Amino acid sequence: MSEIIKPNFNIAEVPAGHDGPGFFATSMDKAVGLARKNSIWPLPFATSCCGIEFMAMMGSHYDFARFGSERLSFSPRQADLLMVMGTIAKKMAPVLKQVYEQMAEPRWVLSMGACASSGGIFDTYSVLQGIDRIIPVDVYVPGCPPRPEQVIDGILKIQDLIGNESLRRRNSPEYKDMLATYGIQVD
Amino acid sequence: MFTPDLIFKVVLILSIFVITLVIAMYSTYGERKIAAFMQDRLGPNRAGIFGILQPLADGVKMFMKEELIPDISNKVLFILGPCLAMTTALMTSAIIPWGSNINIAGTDFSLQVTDLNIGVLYVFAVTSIGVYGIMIGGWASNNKYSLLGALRASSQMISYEIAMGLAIIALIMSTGTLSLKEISAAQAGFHWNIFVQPLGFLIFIICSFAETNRAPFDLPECETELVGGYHTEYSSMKLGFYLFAEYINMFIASAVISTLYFGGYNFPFMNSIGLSSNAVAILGVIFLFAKIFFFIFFFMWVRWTIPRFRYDQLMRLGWTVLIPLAIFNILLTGAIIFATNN
Amino acid sequence: MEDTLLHIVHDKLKSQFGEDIISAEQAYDFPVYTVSKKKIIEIISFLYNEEELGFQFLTTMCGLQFPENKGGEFCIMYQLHNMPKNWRIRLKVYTPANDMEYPTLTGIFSTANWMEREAFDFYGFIFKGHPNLIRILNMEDMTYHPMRKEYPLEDGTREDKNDTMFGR
Amino acid sequence: MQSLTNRKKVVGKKEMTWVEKLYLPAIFGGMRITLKHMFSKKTTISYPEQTREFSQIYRGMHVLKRDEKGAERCTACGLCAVACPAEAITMVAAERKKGEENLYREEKYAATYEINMLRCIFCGDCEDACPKESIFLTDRIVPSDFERNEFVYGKDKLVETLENPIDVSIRQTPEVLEFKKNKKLTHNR
Amino acid sequence: MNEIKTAQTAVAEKDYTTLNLGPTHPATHGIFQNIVKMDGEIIVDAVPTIGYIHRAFEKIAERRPYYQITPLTDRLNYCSSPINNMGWHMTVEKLAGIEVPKRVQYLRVVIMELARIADHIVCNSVIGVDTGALSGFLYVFQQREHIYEIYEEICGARLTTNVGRIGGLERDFSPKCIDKIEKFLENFPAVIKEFESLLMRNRIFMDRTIGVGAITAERALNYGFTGPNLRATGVDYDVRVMNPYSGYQDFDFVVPVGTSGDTYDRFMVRQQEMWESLSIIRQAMDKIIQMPEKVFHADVPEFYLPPKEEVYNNMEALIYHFKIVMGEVEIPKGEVYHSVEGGNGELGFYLVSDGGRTPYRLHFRRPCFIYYQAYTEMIKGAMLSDAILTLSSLNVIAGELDA
Amino acid sequence: MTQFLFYFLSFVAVAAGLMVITAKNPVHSVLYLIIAFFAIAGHYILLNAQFLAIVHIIVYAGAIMVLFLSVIMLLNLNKDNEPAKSNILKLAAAVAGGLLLVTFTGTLKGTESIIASQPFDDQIGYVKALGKVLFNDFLLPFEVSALLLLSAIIGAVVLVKHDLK
Repeated sequence: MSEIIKPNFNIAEVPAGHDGPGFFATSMDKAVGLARKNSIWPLPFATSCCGIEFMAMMGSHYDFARFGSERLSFSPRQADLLMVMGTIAKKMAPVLKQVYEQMAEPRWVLSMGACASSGGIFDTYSVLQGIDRIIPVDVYVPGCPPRPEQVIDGILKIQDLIGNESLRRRNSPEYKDMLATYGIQVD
Repeated sequence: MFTPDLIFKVVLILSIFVITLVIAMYSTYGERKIAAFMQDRLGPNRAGIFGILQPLADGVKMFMKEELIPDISNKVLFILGPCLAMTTALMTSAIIPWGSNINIAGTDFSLQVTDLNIGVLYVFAVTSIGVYGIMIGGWASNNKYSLLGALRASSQMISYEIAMGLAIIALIMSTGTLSLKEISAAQAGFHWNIFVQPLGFLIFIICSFAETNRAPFDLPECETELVGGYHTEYSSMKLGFYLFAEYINMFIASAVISTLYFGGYNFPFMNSIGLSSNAVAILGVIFLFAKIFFFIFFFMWVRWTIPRFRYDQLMRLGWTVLIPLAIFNILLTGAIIFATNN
Repeated sequence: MEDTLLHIVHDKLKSQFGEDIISAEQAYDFPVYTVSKKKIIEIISFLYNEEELGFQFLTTMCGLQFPENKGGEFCIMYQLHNMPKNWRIRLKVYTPANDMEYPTLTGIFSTANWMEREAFDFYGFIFKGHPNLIRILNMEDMTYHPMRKEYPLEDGTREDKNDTMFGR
Repeated sequence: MQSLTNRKKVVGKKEMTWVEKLYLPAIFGGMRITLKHMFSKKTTISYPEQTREFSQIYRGMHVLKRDEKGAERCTACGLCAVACPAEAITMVAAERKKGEENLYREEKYAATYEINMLRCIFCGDCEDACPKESIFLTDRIVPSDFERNEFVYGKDKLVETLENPIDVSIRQTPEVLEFKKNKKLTHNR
Repeated sequence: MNEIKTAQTAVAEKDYTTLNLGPTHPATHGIFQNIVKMDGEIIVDAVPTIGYIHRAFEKIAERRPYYQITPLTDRLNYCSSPINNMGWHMTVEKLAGIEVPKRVQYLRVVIMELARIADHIVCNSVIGVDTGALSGFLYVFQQREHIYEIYEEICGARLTTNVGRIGGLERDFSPKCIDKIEKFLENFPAVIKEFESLLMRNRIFMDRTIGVGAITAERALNYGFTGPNLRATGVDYDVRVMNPYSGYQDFDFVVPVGTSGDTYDRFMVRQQEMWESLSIIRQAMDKIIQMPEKVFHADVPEFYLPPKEEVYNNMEALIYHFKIVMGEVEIPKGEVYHSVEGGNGELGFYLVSDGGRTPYRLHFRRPCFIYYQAYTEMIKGAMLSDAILTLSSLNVIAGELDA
Repeated sequence: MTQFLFYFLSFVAVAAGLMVITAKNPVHSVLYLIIAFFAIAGHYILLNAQFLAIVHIIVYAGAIMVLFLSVIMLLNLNKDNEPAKSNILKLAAAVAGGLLLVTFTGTLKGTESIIASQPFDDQIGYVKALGKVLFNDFLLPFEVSALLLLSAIIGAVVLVKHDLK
């Protein structure tokens, strides 16, 4: 145990639940983290343009499979990473939240593109201004749509996050509090 | 009590078990790599060198994932489903002759866990109950997609079992035995059954695709229609069991195909190159595994090439094409046996 | 008598419906006819069935709003197409703000179904006889018709912009 | 329905020959193709290690240019903010004080200049709108990050550094480049 | 409620299974919901719900100057953004009476046809994926990457291109870009042939698609179908031929049509259209090469941004520049409708202008929105797998559906 | 060992059989029935009738019960929604069951002497022995039943073909 590893990224101004005991990894944690980060099964929540760019990312030129992530799991139970790609309208928001709630822990969320992250050019009555209003987001990828390179950058960031996460984090009160701020029930 | 025979059997069972699991594990890796290569991609290459640790990563991840059992589902059956799938997948390996006898310190040991005099039927029985894992799991999930997957699985398996059985009957007619050991031994050298039963082989391999739920017969779990099919609601290692069972099934099906039609552990000129019997046995094992790997590759190759059937087309293919063909094959075999015996 | 599409159709309509054809003009490459609301279905089915005209394809329809045009604040635009002759015309039907009822066109064109639902959703037009007149794009529980000019576009919850100096 | 054009050509032959009805020839044909690909050269570009060639006019992260003397070109006219369809640009203008001539080219400059990269859709309209050749998009990509506050890029991230100027000359149209070569040409006439 | 239902009553009432296809079902690529009532695997009824990515395009368009609507149109049918961009530019040009030189028209044709190929690639390969043949998808997607490379050389973006301006393009094709187009024209036929031989005459694929999701020409017209989906029913309606724009009348190409309007016909029509597009690009490139270089926009200083250097030095240019960017260009009053042949059919822009800074009303005729309502009718009586194939062969793009 | 197995299997078979009729959920009933079949297959193996055991599993557990299960699943009888039966129905069921019991006991009583008189042959369950008996002593019934099965298969094929327009 003992050995405490500081995450190698900037965790300034993180919301509650992103820090605390959750971010210190033991060597067991590291081994599991290593496994987890190399086997991210994404759930592509593709609503619009970014979904097409995601296809490009699955394509031969970028080959998402290199990260062990080509096995898309459309069932939220089996997915590790919720990739939200494209505009989330207010009509869609409850669905997205439900999908997130159905996912098994540990789960991560990547918000791809301007629309998902902030609403983008669609500052309109019908569009949710960023999915972080309803679910916690781990990594944002800017761009409209982002190039596959950017998405891969985002995935690498997610991998960093996963690799450094403690196994206890998901049970910690901080994490539960964080979910509670989004109104998500944890049992 | 601990006779050498018993010790050998235990060692054999354990090693078969381990080998089966390892092969199933690396089949997942192989599948992803082969798919990648067929699609001009690289495939997993980040976990370990060339991504060789990918299955381990997947396994550890799945073990550590949260178990979700839907509230309304039947818990016992929900857990029983994947267990059954896994058990039935592993059961067949008991009667496959992995090699000819091996001689250790003057005693002959058979590289087969048990030689049933009705081995072929045993294979058949195990496959026929293999569907319960899927059905129970799909039903217990209490999810409509799962249920549809389960229903598709059951009707598909039953339909194709008939054609498969009829194909085997023709094979049995020409070999004259139900024991896998004897069938293997009869194919010594290059007298493989494929040359005797080409049509039967074709039917059998098509049916094995259906029985293992592999493309183009992967209807019970086809992603674009049923999300995840029967395992939609499963997470964690229970899902792992299902996925694993599929690969074990594929491995066993390849082993059975190799044994029944491709000479099993026999290889050409095995008796004329003048090696010791132990060397031949070991070479035989290697050849058997080479054949098995080829068929696993073949399964994957087909999967990544052709589209899948529709439910009714699949049934139609089974009932109106394969079954009549299989019956015709029986008649043909019978006629040939009749003609050659006279 | 000129021989353009504008006149051919206008003459036919005028002889059939008289006063209900309020005006006709050429807007770029489209003849535009303003017609009265009470005869709109008859006019369109006449255009559909008449042998020479045969406007049997509804290209599109949409609602419009002209708050300054008193007595005709709202308008629906129908765009018809005669494919074999490649004739296209546009019909406009104005209505005052206190009377948003229109007869439905779904009896003639199946495609009008969703278009009318969209117009209902956006502007609040009521299509009498429509099989399923509910909101199509927006949420069911929305209380207003967002495309009307008086409602704002913005979500209103956006925090990351400062409009003071740009006049946006 | 009669033909609308004289260019009609019916495609989609649906009758199968008996060979096609056998399933197997097409399946083997397909398998031949996939096997061929198995041994062909892989097109994958392993991204973090290798980078795919970006077009030089790629619309990526913005840069605020300095002029030849190292002074910031931006004069905080606000045209880019107006032109931005996502309304992602915000700025605060300030008067240039004495002694700052080497810092800012014009009398007015942007005291703060912020682009919300999460809003930005990289359409390039700001680049088109800028009359001072100050803001340009570049072929660098905006990195992803964990927090949304990180994405409001201020002048610290946008203005090019003196040591490391960013070449954007290729982004301008041939017309501009031509114009720069020959000042006598006037626009379009 | 204590509902007791015996097996007999269940059968008598035809206890249908209700299945919720979407909004996150993998086959609904975009996002829309279908509540499907099924008898076994046969679909009895379906209730579509759309609007899950409604973004209020038409409302935004009333608040943005004309040139800022181009990025919006990108996001309509994002598989073929450039066609939308060009369609919008041509609409404004029609309203403002701008004549665009022939060379610009041809450059636009090249871009639009590339976009059409990209669009059809997505649709057809996704049909392949939905039938379970994944490899073909990856083969043709490699070529789509090359189309993206070409876009990138033209405008600097891959998917949402925002290419061109009102009055022309923002820059000429660079020599590198022309090289890439030539290379694409050279390589693409082999790949598409390979794709065809993977699927087109494969009996499994044919069985899956022939007779699936069929619609008659009459019903299709009544439902307002356009584009490949209408052509699959045998009606050769193509905006490029009927109302030529951007110099399409100068090109020689055929309009492929199907016979019965089923999935196989749609697949074949799209496949053939890719070949036609290739031939159009070839013809256009040949024409462009013979024309004087460096003409890439119309001579309209009041609409087309002046070069930067001039803005800095020339008062007149500066005024134009500010006017254009602020959106204060003089747009005539009036209403105009212009349509282009988009990836999925007639993409129309109905624009009402009151002479102001922004459009008074802009209505998009979105082909997907119009033909998707026929989906219910098309899948009734079909099986679940058919419904999914029909959906992918209709190529419903959520961005265009919900706008 | 054999005796212990016998009792164990018998217990399983009887218990599962009871569960079949007492389980509320039809799916559970079917699953218990499958367990009962397996127990009976175990008995066959104890009697050295491996062939019969396997065929029993293939036919009953592997095919018929799968069909049962899928039909029950398809009818969506998965809730505990078994309707309350009337008393007359229950009485009729009891009478029928009792009659069946009487018939069975009667049959068993008659066969007792036959089983005892035959010497036990450990090859009796083997395929070869079975084949010899079938093809020598019971050739005609065997062929007739084979013909029946064949016609059933052909009938099934024809039924499927019927869908093809």
